[in-house]
Amino acid sequence: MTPGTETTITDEIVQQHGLSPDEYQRILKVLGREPNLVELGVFSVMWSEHCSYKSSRIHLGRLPTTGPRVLIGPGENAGVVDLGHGYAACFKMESHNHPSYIEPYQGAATGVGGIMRDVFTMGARPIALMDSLRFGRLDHPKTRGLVRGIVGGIAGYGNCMGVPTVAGETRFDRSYDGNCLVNAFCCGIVASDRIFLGTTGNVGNKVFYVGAGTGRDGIHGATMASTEFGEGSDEKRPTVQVGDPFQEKLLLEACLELMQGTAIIGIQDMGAAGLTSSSVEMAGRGGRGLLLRLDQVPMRETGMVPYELLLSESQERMLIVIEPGREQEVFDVFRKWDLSVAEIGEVTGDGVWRCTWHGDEVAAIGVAVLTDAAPKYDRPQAAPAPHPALPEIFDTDPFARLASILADPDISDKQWIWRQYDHQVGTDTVVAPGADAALVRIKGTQKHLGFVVDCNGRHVYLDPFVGTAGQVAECARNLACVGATPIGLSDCMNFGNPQKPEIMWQFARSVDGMAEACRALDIPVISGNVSLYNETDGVGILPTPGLAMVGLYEGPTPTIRGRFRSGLDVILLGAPGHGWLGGSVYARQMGLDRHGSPPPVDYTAEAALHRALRRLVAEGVIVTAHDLSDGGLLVALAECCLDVVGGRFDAELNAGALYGEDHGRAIVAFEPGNRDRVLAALMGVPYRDLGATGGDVLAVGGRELPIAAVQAAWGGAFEGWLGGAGSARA
Amino acid sequence: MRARVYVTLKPGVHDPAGKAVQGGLSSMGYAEVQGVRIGKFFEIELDDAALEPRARLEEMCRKLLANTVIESYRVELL
Amino acid sequence: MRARVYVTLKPGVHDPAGKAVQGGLSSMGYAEVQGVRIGKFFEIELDDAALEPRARLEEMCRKLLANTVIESYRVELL
Amino acid sequence: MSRVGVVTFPGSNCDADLRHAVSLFGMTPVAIWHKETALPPVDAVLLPGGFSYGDYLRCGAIARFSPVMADVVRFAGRGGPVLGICNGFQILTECGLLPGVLLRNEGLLFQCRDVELTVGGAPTPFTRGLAGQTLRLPIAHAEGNWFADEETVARVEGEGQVVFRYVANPNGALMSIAGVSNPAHNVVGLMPHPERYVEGAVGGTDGGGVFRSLAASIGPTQLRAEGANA
Ligand SMILES: Nc1ncnc2c1ncn2[C@@H]1O[C@H](COP(=O)(O)OP(=O)(O)O)[C@@H](O)[C@H]1O
Ligand SMILES: [Mg+2]
Repeated sequence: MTPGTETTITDEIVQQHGLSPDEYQRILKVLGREPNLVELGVFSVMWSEHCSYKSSRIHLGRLPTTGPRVLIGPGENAGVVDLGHGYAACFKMESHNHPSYIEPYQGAATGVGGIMRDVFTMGARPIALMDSLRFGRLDHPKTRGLVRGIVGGIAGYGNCMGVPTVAGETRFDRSYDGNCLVNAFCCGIVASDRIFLGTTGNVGNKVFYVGAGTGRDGIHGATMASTEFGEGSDEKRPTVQVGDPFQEKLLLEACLELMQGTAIIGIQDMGAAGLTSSSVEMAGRGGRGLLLRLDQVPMRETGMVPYELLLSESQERMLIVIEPGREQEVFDVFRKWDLSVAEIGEVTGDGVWRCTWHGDEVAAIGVAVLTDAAPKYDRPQAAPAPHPALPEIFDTDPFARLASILADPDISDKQWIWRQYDHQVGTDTVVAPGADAALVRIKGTQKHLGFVVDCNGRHVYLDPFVGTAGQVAECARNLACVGATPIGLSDCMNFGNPQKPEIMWQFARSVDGMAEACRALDIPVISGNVSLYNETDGVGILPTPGLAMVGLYEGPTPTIRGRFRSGLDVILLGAPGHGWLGGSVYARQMGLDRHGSPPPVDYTAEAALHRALRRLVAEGVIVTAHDLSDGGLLVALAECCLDVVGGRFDAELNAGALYGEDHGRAIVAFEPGNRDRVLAALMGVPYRDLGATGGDVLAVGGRELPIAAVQAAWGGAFEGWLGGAGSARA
Repeated sequence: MRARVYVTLKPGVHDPAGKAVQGGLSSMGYAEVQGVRIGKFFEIELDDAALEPRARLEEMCRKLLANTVIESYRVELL
Repeated sequence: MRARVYVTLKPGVHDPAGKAVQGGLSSMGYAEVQGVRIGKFFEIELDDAALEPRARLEEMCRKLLANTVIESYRVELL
Repeated sequence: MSRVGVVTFPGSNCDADLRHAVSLFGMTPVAIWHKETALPPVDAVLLPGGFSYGDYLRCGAIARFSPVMADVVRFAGRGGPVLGICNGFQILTECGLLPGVLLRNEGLLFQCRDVELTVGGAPTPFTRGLAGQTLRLPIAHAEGNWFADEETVARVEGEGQVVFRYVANPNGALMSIAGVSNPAHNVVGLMPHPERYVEGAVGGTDGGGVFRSLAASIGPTQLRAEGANA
């Protein structure tokens, strides 16, 4: 008897697969019969939130996804944007939140591995990684271990792959105490006429399995990511996958080598829901059926059964479709790299996804039944009760708070993290971590790509529409500070339980805010990912739409930096601002971070500022550029000084002027002799003289702090908190 | 007093290092090697007056020495 | 046939990881821990027909499993 | 033009960077796959950084048995210049061409950052004209903590085999040793990455001296400008 085909499906089994009774009825209807256990498992992963986007799909359609540069938008493994001269950038961001909470090192590592596969599947060689991390309060007992494990896992995987991690962000909030976020981004470079897709081509084409063997890892991983955490989630622990970056490095090189030739018709990585979702997706895109002989799948363990083979999330595997007659090329390349390779099936014409086990059929489901017939929900939305207004803050000496704001976990130095990441391998990192955005050159061209990832969950919580729009503006501003023009965005929508109308409202409003800002600033959304159910025991996270933006700079490598040096004039670009404190770091330090509303965005002013910044960088007339965001003007000035050099600056000594987080502003510094050229490049953008650099104190409005104290507050906080012995676990 | 704590990957958990060593050995000509799994052990020097050493060591394993999500442990008092 | 190979750092060789574990344990309140050294072990599955398994395993240790500059090894046939 | 072999092991990831640096200094890089049983005609052999075989057992331990290594050892024995960087250094210690071993960093963490190094006086093909200089180069490793028994340390110091020494020790290495040579000085290994700092637009130019020295050691070359954007 073939395992998995004889079990009677009970209500309990349906429930264990995370399917609602309604969804099971839908299965009965579209299938026209009862599924066997193998098929039920297949439905459970294909119809999970993670694979089907059943709660989010109707909203994502509102995002602008096209543009003159967009070669491939959402729907493939990653989006692709044209860079000109035959080059294209392929990128995507993805979440690995739940696995990282359960096993921080491996969860984060396999998240990085997964996103890199999405990129090299398309034929692109990965050139840059970013990570966006969210943790709970510093004094929460789990936080330190999560930080160490997750950072270690990202480092362990990315470093071994030889792909530099060039930027990232890390923030802390009590809402992440029981649900950390790990979002990983990867960008690769591909020849614009050599992009590979996950498709099947003609009937009779051969399906190959390449990479690592299949074990029992992560079975039910895809369903796990779609279920709220709570009591009893520990029992799901054995589903953890262990990453093997060494295998993935071999897989990367072998795939790119095979892609030099013409054997490949389609290629698809096995990510969440492994063999099942990769093969179904390929068949779906190709409009074909597929036959898989499961007994031919390379296995790492003995006694594996079809159900396990189909649902395993073993890492570092790919499916490749080739034309008959090209088999030897595939065998040659993968054997050269000591990887498993097996022919496991073929493309069929009947539109059915079929699996056999030693000749017996164990599953046969119409491809469209698994993809198009998946449920789509327009879940009810409801605006939450309005947030309390931000009370007037009476602070007699706001300047005195500078040190504690610099030591705020969201502001303070994160070198402890990014020093663990090889951010230079590839020898193209022009602007390394620690700046507004990273800048990576493409050898042999004048092209450079800017990378930034950002999200201010406090702003989004207070107003998901305005807060998300503001993040789009901030990302573009960060890119402008290194001279780059935005060419595309990948988003990672981390939200709570979509079955709660307030959460669904947050999600929909956030999508609309992103859409409006992207249209206004002309930035297409080319890929992304949705992670829902980020809550523990009913408490949701701050809505966290992580945004990863890529920009292009063409020209000689710029020398722009984020730090001052001595003898420069400093001006503030943009409108002076209203001293907007809603959602600010300052308000949080006052215990008022869930009060008021986030700063509004003026797209016209924002776009003009970005144009001016880009021109200043390209003309090489400024030394330093840094945008104003978290912590406002005073924090931006302090960050430019750190332990390098001080300066004397004008500003009113009130909280709004010092710490307000209004958008649309940046500081730039230049040699006094370049003033005329700087002002000419502003093209009408308002500016105000702030002062000049020099000396060893940061003096503002008559108050001052030694730059050694600035450095100590900013530089010591994070590492000090992490202090003590390194992790015993590697 | 001395103790030894052995930490092993749970059965079924992927062991990339073990696989790499196995591959290395077989390419060096050790065809008889059919599988390698790698574990670690801790040699722990304890205060002679330590109370309930086994229970304490098992606690250390759960809290620090082993990652019980993917590893199991065994305590041996010498 | 199965074998186990234990590889330990020679006395006098620095063990930063062992020291870190010791520090971690003591900061967690395990004051009775006076020293920790970390070793590794290999569980090796051998062909039942393997000839002279002990001699072959010792050779594998010298060549690959241990770096005899800093490590010593012990072979156990099960 | 001089031909410089760069070996690619499974898991090497600085091999392309190294070939790029070699070509910037007017030499011809020759990619060598680790399964080759004989070296092609080359004037020098470079072993790149990375994670050969995942660095799973000990860094470099498995790579040392790659088929090509036997010929690398013969090449070194004939006096051919051999340089191992980072993982390449670890491979050279594992196969016994260089003294010592590289243990886990004292702080246990992978570290990617700049360090300052002083260059020793030994006449190696990679440090001609550099003796006594201080270089700023990046490190990127978790296992760069050089260690050897007392006798070996004394010999290495006594014979002038210390080629690079950290100004401030980043990883716990004995005697702050960052790089050593064999007694004949034709084989050198170091943890920092000179190939990463050969262009002014990307990090710095202090690594250029190593390649310029190699170029001068192995034959006449036409140096291409450094510091320019490729
Ligand atoms: N928030 C989003 N915005 C835009 N596109 C999205 C978003 N979420 C998912 N997508 C797109 O939907 C497709 C499926 O995403 P995902 O399931 O994460 O891919 P994969 O199965 O390769 O991991 C991808 O093409 C992705 O780019
Ligand atoms: Mg994919």
